[in-house]
Amino acid sequence: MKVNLAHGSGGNATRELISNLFKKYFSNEFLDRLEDSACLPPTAYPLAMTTDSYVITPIVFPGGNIGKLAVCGTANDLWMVGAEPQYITAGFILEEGLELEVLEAAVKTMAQTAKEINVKIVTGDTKVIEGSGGLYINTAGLGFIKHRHQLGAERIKAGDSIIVSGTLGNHQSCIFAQRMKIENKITSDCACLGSMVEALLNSGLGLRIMRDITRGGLGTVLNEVAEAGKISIQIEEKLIPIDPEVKGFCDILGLDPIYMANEGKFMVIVDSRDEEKALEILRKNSLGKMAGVIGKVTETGNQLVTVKTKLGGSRIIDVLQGEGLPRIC
Amino acid sequence: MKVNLAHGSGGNATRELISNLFKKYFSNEFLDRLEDSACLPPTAYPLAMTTDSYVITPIVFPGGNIGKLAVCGTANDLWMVGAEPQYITAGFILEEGLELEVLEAAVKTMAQTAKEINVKIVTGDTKVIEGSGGLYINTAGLGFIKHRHQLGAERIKAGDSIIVSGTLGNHQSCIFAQRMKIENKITSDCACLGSMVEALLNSGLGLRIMRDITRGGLGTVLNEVAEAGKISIQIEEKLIPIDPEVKGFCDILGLDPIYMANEGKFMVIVDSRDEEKALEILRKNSLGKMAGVIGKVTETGNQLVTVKTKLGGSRIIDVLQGEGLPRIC
Amino acid sequence: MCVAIPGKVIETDGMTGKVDFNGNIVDIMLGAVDAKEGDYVLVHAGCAIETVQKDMAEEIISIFAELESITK
Amino acid sequence: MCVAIPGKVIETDGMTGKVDFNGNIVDIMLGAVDAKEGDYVLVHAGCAIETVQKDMAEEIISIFAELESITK
Amino acid sequence: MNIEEIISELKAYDQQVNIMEVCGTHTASIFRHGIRSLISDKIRLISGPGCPVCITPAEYIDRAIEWSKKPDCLLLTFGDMMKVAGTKQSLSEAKGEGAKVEIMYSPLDVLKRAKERPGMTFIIAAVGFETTVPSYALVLQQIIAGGLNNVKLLTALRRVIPALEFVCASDTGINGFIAPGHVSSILGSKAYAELAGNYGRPFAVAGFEGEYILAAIYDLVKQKEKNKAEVHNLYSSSVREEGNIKALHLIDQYFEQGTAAWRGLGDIPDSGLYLRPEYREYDAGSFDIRDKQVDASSPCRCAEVIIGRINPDECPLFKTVCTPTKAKGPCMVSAEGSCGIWYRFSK
Amino acid sequence: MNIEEIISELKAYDQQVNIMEVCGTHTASIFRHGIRSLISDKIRLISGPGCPVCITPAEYIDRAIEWSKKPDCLLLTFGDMMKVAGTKQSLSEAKGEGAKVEIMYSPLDVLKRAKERPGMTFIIAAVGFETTVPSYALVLQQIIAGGLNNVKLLTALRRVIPALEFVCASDTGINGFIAPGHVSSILGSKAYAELAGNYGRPFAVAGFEGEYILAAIYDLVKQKEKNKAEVHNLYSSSVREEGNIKALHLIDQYFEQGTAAWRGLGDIPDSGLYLRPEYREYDAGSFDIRDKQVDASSPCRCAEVIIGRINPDECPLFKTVCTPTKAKGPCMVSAEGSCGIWYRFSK
Ligand code: SF4
Ligand code: SF4
Ligand SMILES: [Mg+2]
Ligand SMILES: [Mg+2]
Ligand SMILES: [Mg+2]
Ligand SMILES: [Mg+2]
Ligand SMILES: [Mg+2]
Ligand SMILES: [Mg+2]
Ligand SMILES: [Mg+2]
Ligand SMILES: [Mg+2]
Ligand SMILES: [Mg+2]
Ligand SMILES: [Mg+2]
Repeated sequence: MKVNLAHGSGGNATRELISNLFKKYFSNEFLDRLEDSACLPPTAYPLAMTTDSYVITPIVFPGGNIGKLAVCGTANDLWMVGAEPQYITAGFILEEGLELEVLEAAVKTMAQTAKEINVKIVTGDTKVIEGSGGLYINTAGLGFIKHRHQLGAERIKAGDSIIVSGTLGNHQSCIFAQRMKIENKITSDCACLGSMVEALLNSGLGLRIMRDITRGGLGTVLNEVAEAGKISIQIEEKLIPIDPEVKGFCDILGLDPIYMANEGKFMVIVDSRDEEKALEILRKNSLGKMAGVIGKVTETGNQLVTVKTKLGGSRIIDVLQGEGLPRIC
Repeated sequence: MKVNLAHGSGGNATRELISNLFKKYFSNEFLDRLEDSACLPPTAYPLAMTTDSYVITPIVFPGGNIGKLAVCGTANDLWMVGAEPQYITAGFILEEGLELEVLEAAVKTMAQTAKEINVKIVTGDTKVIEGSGGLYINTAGLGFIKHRHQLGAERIKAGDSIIVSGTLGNHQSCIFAQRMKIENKITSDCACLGSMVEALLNSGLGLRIMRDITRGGLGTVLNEVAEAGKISIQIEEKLIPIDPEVKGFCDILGLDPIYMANEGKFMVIVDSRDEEKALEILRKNSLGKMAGVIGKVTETGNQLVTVKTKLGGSRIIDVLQGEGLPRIC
Repeated sequence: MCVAIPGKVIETDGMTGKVDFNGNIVDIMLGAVDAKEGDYVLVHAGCAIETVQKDMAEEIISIFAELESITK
Repeated sequence: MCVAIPGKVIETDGMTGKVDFNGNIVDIMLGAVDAKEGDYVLVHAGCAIETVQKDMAEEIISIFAELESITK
Repeated sequence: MNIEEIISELKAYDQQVNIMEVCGTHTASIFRHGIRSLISDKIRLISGPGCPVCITPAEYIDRAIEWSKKPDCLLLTFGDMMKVAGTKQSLSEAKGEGAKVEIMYSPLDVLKRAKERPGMTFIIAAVGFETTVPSYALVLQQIIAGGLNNVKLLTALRRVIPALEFVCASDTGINGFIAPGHVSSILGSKAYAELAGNYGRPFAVAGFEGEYILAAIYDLVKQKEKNKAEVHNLYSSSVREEGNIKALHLIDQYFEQGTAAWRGLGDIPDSGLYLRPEYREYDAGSFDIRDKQVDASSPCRCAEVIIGRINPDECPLFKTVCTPTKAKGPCMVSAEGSCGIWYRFSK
Repeated sequence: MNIEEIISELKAYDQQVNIMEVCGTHTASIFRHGIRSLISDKIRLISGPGCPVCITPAEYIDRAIEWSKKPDCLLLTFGDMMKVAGTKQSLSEAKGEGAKVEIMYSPLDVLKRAKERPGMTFIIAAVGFETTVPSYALVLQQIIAGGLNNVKLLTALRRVIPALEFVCASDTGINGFIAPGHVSSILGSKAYAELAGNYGRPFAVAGFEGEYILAAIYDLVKQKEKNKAEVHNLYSSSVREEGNIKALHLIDQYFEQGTAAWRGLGDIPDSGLYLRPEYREYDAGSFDIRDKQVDASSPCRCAEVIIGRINPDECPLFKTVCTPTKAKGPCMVSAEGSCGIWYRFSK
């Protein structure tokens, strides 16, 4: 069966969708009341709030689907500020013609992923628009900040080490390959980063700042961090972890892994004295096997990100310009 | 200038959009940090969380625009459970080709509306999809529940009075008229309901439950309330407030005001002994001038909503079936 | 579904025109009726199908008055 | 932008075929080269434009070795 | 008499009477005003073949879909048709696959668009009874006047009288008819005289307000009591005895009668209106559309609903598997269809 | 010698040398590998007319847009062309208004689609240098073999040698050329011999890895020192002296030379490749496209950038008002354009 405008009417069809799908999979004591808002117990912790919309094509891809992204992505943003994700809201925008099975698969994955990380989806909304079977999901997340004191751009010092948690470019390569029908075995790295992050936060190491490396890629994130911390950064090209297959994919399309999107990678700046311990913690985790130090905070004030190339040259890395889309000719 | 895919890349164009538009209008101490999540202070109150996506066409309409809706709608859902709206997240999905001026107007209105109700937009996200200039906004809201003890479906008793805060059908009539190019002077009722709701909550009256009457209309809301409270309801057709122009519009298209969407109306069930006082409070407010009692809770258990027609007949009101779209032939 | 209420012709060139239903003004084909400005018309699918001869509220009252005699 | 790395022909019917770039397999027009399975080709805009005669890494080493003599 | 007296008399009525309201808008009005709750259970109100969508054969939908999938063709339809099943799919499903289908609010919409896009062929899905036919005639007049050669009509236009005759001949126990309001504006109250005489059934022409319907029921009950079979026009504000001559002339100018298929009922002679030979170039292939059942094994009882043999709630699928969101038959799909109206207004 | 020795010699180099890299991929590689940081400031690397998008006249874009707006026509283009300004708008802007423009990844894409949609005419925006021309030749071959009559090529195909001759003749002080890698695979290293001789400029053919570029720079610096003007092929793995005979034959089979307009430069004789008369039915009107300036008052200095008279950062608009997201000239739009590359890789 396919989605039609009635599913977004607010009436019977919407209610059926809610009870047969959303309530069925997301069910919890807060959501099940189906009130205008979810009513949640008080907490003593400071709060973290974030939102992201997920508009990925294809909806299902090797390594995940839009539903997994929608939970991991928002949870990751909470973890990055030292918060523990608690509650998620889910706003679905469905294009007419969407197969209900596709929606159900996404919803099911959202529920599973949320369960794995102990997060509750407490309220939602569904709208239907004209179109041709697309699916867009917005999630907003609420987290309790348990570790905020450890993190902040102002804590970064010259000499600190820049660590990435794994290989770069897998997600975007996977998605582009799907769209362009290039055969390969690259899977998206889409994952929840909580176990790695919490291990770091609980380690007592000298952490400075964390950022998940999503749209805009490492280059953009490093520039944002340089700006926020008023520091400069130098990384080394040969230290950037990248799968050979991803490298090959980038070569075909002229893409630069430094600007490619990931969905299960983050960078963390640590006191250089703690870099080995931090790496050890990350590599103990199955998601962090390829974690590595890629560079250093070089100085404060200048806000420049540079990379030492394999030939020993140096170039400046700015934020991503344009679309980050492949061109072939 | 028009939106293009680069605006959603996460790179430079996205950052420009954030600083020239979102940060410019929404600026506050939480948003301005532009971290993965907004970090917010702790509170002792229980929390309320809600989300809605706004996909309205046309984006600008008499009485408001999508930005006003996106703030009012989400704030209203918080007020309905007795919460005071505090923070809002904003997820923008832009279709390629959208005029940046249109986006800016919506963002400006969001900022103004949020300011009027003392809410902060603390974090956001922007995605760009292929399309033809559409704009979709998701907002999620966080509120502090200060009056929860007064509200709950389980508090409803036979004999309680059903009140609506004003005329029905104005929003949907306005929107349909715009789409179908029917000339009239109907404006959307799009509004934040906080002042009326807070006056009621602070009045000490015997309140039972509140619901904003949006998609699905009064018929759907009453059925939901009947279900949640395990009660029956009888309303009187001639008591339902409706503007003559809206009535005329419904007659043209064969629409039933009972199922039409509003964006600034709510229904509240009160102890019948307090109905006059409740009406007085509502009518004192410029948004509540046309508030009226439309019926009663008749019995518990049956969960049936009936309306006494103008001729004295009786019919059952179910939730909205189908799309609520006009047909002409 | 037919539009149960008649609309008032506020502008016409004989073939098309604007018809007002309680303040809602719609472009209507008028070629199937002889209606001038100020006339009331029944409208169906964007087309006026008949001019209304007298007020419906009055008509209802008079039908009730006559029913006894009609059905005798 | 040209694809800087050569790909290996893993399937061909003379006109088109599949070319493998480090595990990424792409449909490529092969009509402008004489390439058989196992050959390496340079690809541009979906078309193989030349067969690669020898390993580029080796070539780079040999260029450096020869540079003194070439530029003499 | 006044309305209270009529209601109290109808409420207390103790004879069995079966009254058919022919028009979907009457059916909706009966529910909306709670008319059944105001009258005796002995007076049974039965919904007739008054929904143009419900009686349109599946093959018509197929042909409309064919057009909508052709390059540079766009099909314009009233909203109700979108979800009605053809033999393979509905227009809505076809649209989901990329077919070019748009909802029109008035056939007039097409004129401006056709002028703006001369490379696109616009097909109007022209369904309806005599009430709607003048619209199409006027649009055609303007198409011809404007020299537009990129608009065509795919017609499934039906005449009410032959359908009523079919119902009368089927002898489903109807004692009287509430004649359709707006169809009567076009045809005139005289149109029912022959049927009334031939089959001995009274007709009352009524408007759409609840008061009209109560008056019509009262009239028909009384006529039955007195063994009368007259046509009473209770809606003379809008219905003349001779009908709307100008509109009838328009219809006659562009359309001619012919055999037509009614979904579930099969062919009824003279029940269709087709473009006259001199306007055939504007026809999109409307002539040979017959009624093959969508799914012969389907237990949908639409045909019996349409002729009033059963009420929708007597169909075993009603409300169980057949609902407006998952309709099994066209009567459930259309906002004017009996099953859909019964569903929405009852619980 | 090894790479360290070359780098240290180039770093210490104290003579002024101007080297032009002709190919956009070389330009990008120079930035990506930080080559400038490895060599002396005296060695100036100048980007040549190596971006097929940058040199395509605005009128070509206009014609492409025209096609994309015709009913039942769809324009296929490489992504870079989308944002380049025509005289009135870009393809991207036209698409925003409903024009049918799609990005292709390979010209091969068109074949399957054209078969599936015989009612749609597919226009391939065929731009490129000799490297890309064999693709179009092969596609055309298959179009003809498959009997497809709904695909056409709108060509803006250019030959590199006449452009290099234009640069040499303009005497912009270039001391040597890094010859384009893949163009050389097609043309063969011999193609530069005449230019080298006539203008006394050395050429080094190089691959795209940083090492090749360093080797080429070293080669050219040394040739200049020794007053040589030879063609050295440092990329013999992929470039034969005689080029790719099969590809050259393919080009020759379907295309012939003719005068062509280069954006900002005007007409250059023999610099274009056009479909031969026997294949004209597949041409979408590529012959009379001239170069009228988009906006004569624009201070965009693309033309000077393209022939290497100035580096992008010498244009007063560079980075101030001209950025990749708000490009003033085509060199900033294309991922291969000098200005765009300079912008992305410098801060
Ligand atoms: S309820 Fe459904 S299946 Fe039964 S007659 Fe009505 S439309 Fe047909
Ligand atoms: S910077 Fe912009 S305006 Fe200047 S030459 Fe380059 S493209 Fe033209
Ligand atoms: Mg609500
Ligand atoms: Mg976020
Ligand atoms: Mg995120
Ligand atoms: Mg909602
Ligand atoms: Mg879409
Ligand atoms: Mg993030
Ligand atoms: Mg909500
Ligand atoms: Mg809401
Ligand atoms: Mg985001
Ligand atoms: Mg859209």
